[in-house]
Amino acid sequence: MNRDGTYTAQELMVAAAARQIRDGELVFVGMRLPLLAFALAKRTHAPAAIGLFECGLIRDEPAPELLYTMSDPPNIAGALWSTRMINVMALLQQGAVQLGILGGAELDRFGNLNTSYIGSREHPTVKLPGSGGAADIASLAGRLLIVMQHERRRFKERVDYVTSPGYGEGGDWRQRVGLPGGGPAAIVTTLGTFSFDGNTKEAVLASYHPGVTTDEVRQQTGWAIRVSPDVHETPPPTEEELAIIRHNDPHGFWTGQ
Amino acid sequence: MNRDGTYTAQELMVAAAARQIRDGELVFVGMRLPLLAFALAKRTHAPAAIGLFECGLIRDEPAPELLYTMSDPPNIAGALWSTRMINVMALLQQGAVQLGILGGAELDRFGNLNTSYIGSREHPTVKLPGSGGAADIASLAGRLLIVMQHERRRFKERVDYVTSPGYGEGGDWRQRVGLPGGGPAAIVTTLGTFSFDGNTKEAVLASYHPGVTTDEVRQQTGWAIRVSPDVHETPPPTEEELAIIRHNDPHGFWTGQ
Amino acid sequence: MVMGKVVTMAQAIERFVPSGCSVLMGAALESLIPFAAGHEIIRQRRRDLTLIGPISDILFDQLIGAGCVSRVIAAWIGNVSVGLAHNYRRAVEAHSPDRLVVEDHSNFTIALGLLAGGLGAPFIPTRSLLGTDLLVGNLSLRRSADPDTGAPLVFVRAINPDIAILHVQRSDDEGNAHCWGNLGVSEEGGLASRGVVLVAEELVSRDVILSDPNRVLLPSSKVVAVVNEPWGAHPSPTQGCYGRDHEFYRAYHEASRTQEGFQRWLKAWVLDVQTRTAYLTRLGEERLKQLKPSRRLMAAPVDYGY
Amino acid sequence: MVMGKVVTMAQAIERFVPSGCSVLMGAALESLIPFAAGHEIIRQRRRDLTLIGPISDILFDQLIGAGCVSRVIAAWIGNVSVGLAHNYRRAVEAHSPDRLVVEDHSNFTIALGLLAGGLGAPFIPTRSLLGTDLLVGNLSLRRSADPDTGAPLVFVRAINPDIAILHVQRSDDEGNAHCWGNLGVSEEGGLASRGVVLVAEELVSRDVILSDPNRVLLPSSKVVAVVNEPWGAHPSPTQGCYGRDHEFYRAYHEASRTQEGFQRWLKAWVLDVQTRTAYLTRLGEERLKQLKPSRRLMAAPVDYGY
Repeated sequence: MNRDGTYTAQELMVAAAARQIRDGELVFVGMRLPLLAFALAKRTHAPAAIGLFECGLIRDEPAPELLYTMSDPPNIAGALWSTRMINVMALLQQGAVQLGILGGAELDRFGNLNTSYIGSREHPTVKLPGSGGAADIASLAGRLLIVMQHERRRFKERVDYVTSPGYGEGGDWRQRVGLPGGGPAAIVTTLGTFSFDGNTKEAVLASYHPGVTTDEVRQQTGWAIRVSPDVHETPPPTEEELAIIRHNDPHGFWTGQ
Repeated sequence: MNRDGTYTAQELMVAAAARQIRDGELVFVGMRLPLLAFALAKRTHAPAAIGLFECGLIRDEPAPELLYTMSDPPNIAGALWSTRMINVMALLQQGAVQLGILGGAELDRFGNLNTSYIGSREHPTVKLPGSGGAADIASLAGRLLIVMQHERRRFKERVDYVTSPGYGEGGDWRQRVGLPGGGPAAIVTTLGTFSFDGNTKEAVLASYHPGVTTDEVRQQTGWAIRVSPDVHETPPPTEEELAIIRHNDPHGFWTGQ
Repeated sequence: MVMGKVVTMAQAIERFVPSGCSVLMGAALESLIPFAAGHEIIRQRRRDLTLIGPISDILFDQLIGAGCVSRVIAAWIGNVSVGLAHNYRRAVEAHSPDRLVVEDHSNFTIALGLLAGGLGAPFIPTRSLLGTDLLVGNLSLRRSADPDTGAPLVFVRAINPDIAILHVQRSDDEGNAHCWGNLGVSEEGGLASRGVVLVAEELVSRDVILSDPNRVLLPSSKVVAVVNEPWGAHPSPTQGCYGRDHEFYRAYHEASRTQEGFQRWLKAWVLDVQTRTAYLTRLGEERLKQLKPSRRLMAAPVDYGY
Repeated sequence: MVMGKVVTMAQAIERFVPSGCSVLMGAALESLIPFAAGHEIIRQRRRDLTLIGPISDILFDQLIGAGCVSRVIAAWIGNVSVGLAHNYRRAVEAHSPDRLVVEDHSNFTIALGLLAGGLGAPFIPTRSLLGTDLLVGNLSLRRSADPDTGAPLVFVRAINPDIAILHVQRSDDEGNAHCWGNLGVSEEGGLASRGVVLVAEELVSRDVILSDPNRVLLPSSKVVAVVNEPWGAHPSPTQGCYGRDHEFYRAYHEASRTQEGFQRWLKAWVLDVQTRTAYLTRLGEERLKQLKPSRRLMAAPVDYGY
């Protein structure tokens, strides 16, 4: 995936994801790339961002060690609050959390995510782990940022099962069903980034990563994608961003090949 | 009130109330006489009784000092649990609390208590403090023990306002309105003790205190009371009981004249 | 982190407790009552406040008597160790000094209302209070039924105060705080409120608080102001700092029997003492010394190491 | 107090985890997972269990693979740092070794279900999951509406497990216990359950626990058994005691790819090690040493004195 030897696709994704985090925001942070994106944003343009973890944690400083799970002891020590899961979920349902970051196994054109069943629920070909807190974050966060592997089998016209709601069938679906959260704002993939049409709520290609063509993105996407009129190349990670990412993931456990 | 110089009516009430507490029970304890009754029961026949306080406390040993309020520091230190109020109320609604003890300003023949408004709610002649946790204890505890001053103006045919529900209008009223708790089991007053009729749920005079006649009780009660066929004199506090009560209330702050 | 949350009590009340707002105080029942804040609210002549709390041990009575309050949402208002609350009675019985709207709750329903408010849930159902007169004319306690079983229920509507004023033992300058001892509805109340003013016995470094993240009361993102006010909860107790001044409650009860008596008390203990320091001077060294702990009772050590 | 709650793990499982019951485990998510208890459940050949938990980091997968489980009520079942749960997949996709009923939740809805169960409330409403497929065929998540506003809601029905198995750092012999670090739904889960089995790293005196009543996890009246089992949560972490054994999870992932591979793993790590002591011997001193904390991080002192 590393197209020019200077950085990996994962490093580019982390940098692109970090730019979606605004200073001072409460961010519902996941593991892996989202956590590295949060750590990068903290060290660059969003020093006042605060991270929430569904196990019941709030931190304003990323843990000093690489985490394998959010409950790892280095993530607890030095937290602003280590409380009951229900309390951080409560902040989410209050509308106090501006941004949530999620990955997924399947995604569709309206940003719906499936992490539950490939195939039918009754007779699945693959049973995926399930929601965890993802469906809550997608339901309740002010904005949703989706970070995932871009493959045709994953980017489908319609997901088999809606675990984490995007814009459902598009348009005003979220208001109709009563979801309070704002829904997906952006998708960062291994090939490019997407924003969402303000009216139809359909994913629109906003940028392609260096060395990737829009045709390549089309080929890896299971629906006829719309391309933004001002589609452009994704700005590559800066030297500073790469240094911070590699400091936080020294052996490339999450961002290596 | 002290009729023979050897003990006060309050001391007798504490002793009579303590006998209602069974060993091993979870007891929702109030302040003043109920707390002294709990302390007495712990030292005599109910060493395994556990006390709950609505501020968010559970204790299996009475505080080492006289309490003016349940939140006094001596009541917190050495508690089994000092938690959020909601958690002790949760145990109550779960049905885990076998006995609650309450006082009141007004009581009626079905054991309903008023601690809110004397006169009408719109134009009360006296605004009383209100429920606190009393209405919850009366709604949810397995059994309710009522301890109060016996005066005609307080013992009314019908209370002006039902703060803490007894048996409402009697019979199966509690089931009809959906209250899970068992309702009043006994009343201990300055003149005698009452039990409740199993069917009509009306208060029935079970015993009169030494030196008190049933006529006296009638005169001080605002409705035509029923008297139990085996009505008897309330057993006076034993020397041991008095010694414990006076140890816990050395200056008679709650049990003196 | 938003910096500079540390302000004086006068600044905190001026900025965050405007006339007409709803204020949660006394969340820890008879302990940690923010009397210093309440007295500053009186000095700044706030009006038309809605006071919210499970019970109030004389603080609400003082604010009502001073004419700051138009509505109370509470389960109990009085003088716990002594008796009734005279100003509260005058307001409800004689509309003096002002008419007062009372929304009667039980401790459980007010706790459930705050829990729902904090959870961002519209209501929480309970079986408590069924058949009682508390359900009469309290729109936040709705008679309903379980859609699955048909069983009668009370739906307790969410309560979201504009501001919560909470007294704690120690806080850093961002509002990361430790509170221990009696908790009551401090956590639910803080989470349910749109903002929180913390009144801390002690200002400490961030490291002290973050050394024990399980002890933290609520997220500092909720905290809009931190006031360092030692003895700020007197005459109520603060575990590990000072005990309850029972005599102060008894004296207040006597003094407030009449409107005039209350006005004299108010002048002596609130209006004529512009700062907490002046209040403490009036109390006197000797009295403060008597309220200080006679023994230390240290919590067993806890190691967060890895 | 009920005395004599201290029993061996074998006794605790024999008495309090019968076949057919519902068991809450993994309440603190990836930490404090009661693996020692789970392995004893497997050795005692329990069947037809309902497993309840927000997420499960391989423990549920082990019980499913061993044929102990007929139903899971959970938000996520897998291997957090490595990937999917192979036994869980085989059970759902191929009904091997047994057919498995899955009640899909989100972390928030399972927490709300346990909160409701603990509160003695029939349900708690939420706006989460509206429009999702989790509402399809999960009877504990009921589509409904706010009777006051008509707004769509999900009523999360109360969850009351028969037994909760919770790992804690220290407990006394009556089940008064301190738990710190990551909490998850430990408190809600314990309160919602009909009984609680505590697995403690350390047995301590009553005085140690009562010195810090705010740190106590839940009322000891809920506790039916206390098991003293050091390292009982391995390979999951226990704050202040040992870290997470990441390699163990990776190795399990590889070993459990096939039914046969899992059976070999099960024999090696569960069936052939009748006690936790034998399990630890198999792990080896060196490995345990590497998981022990390299630094102490003590919580700031707290004084409950008066």
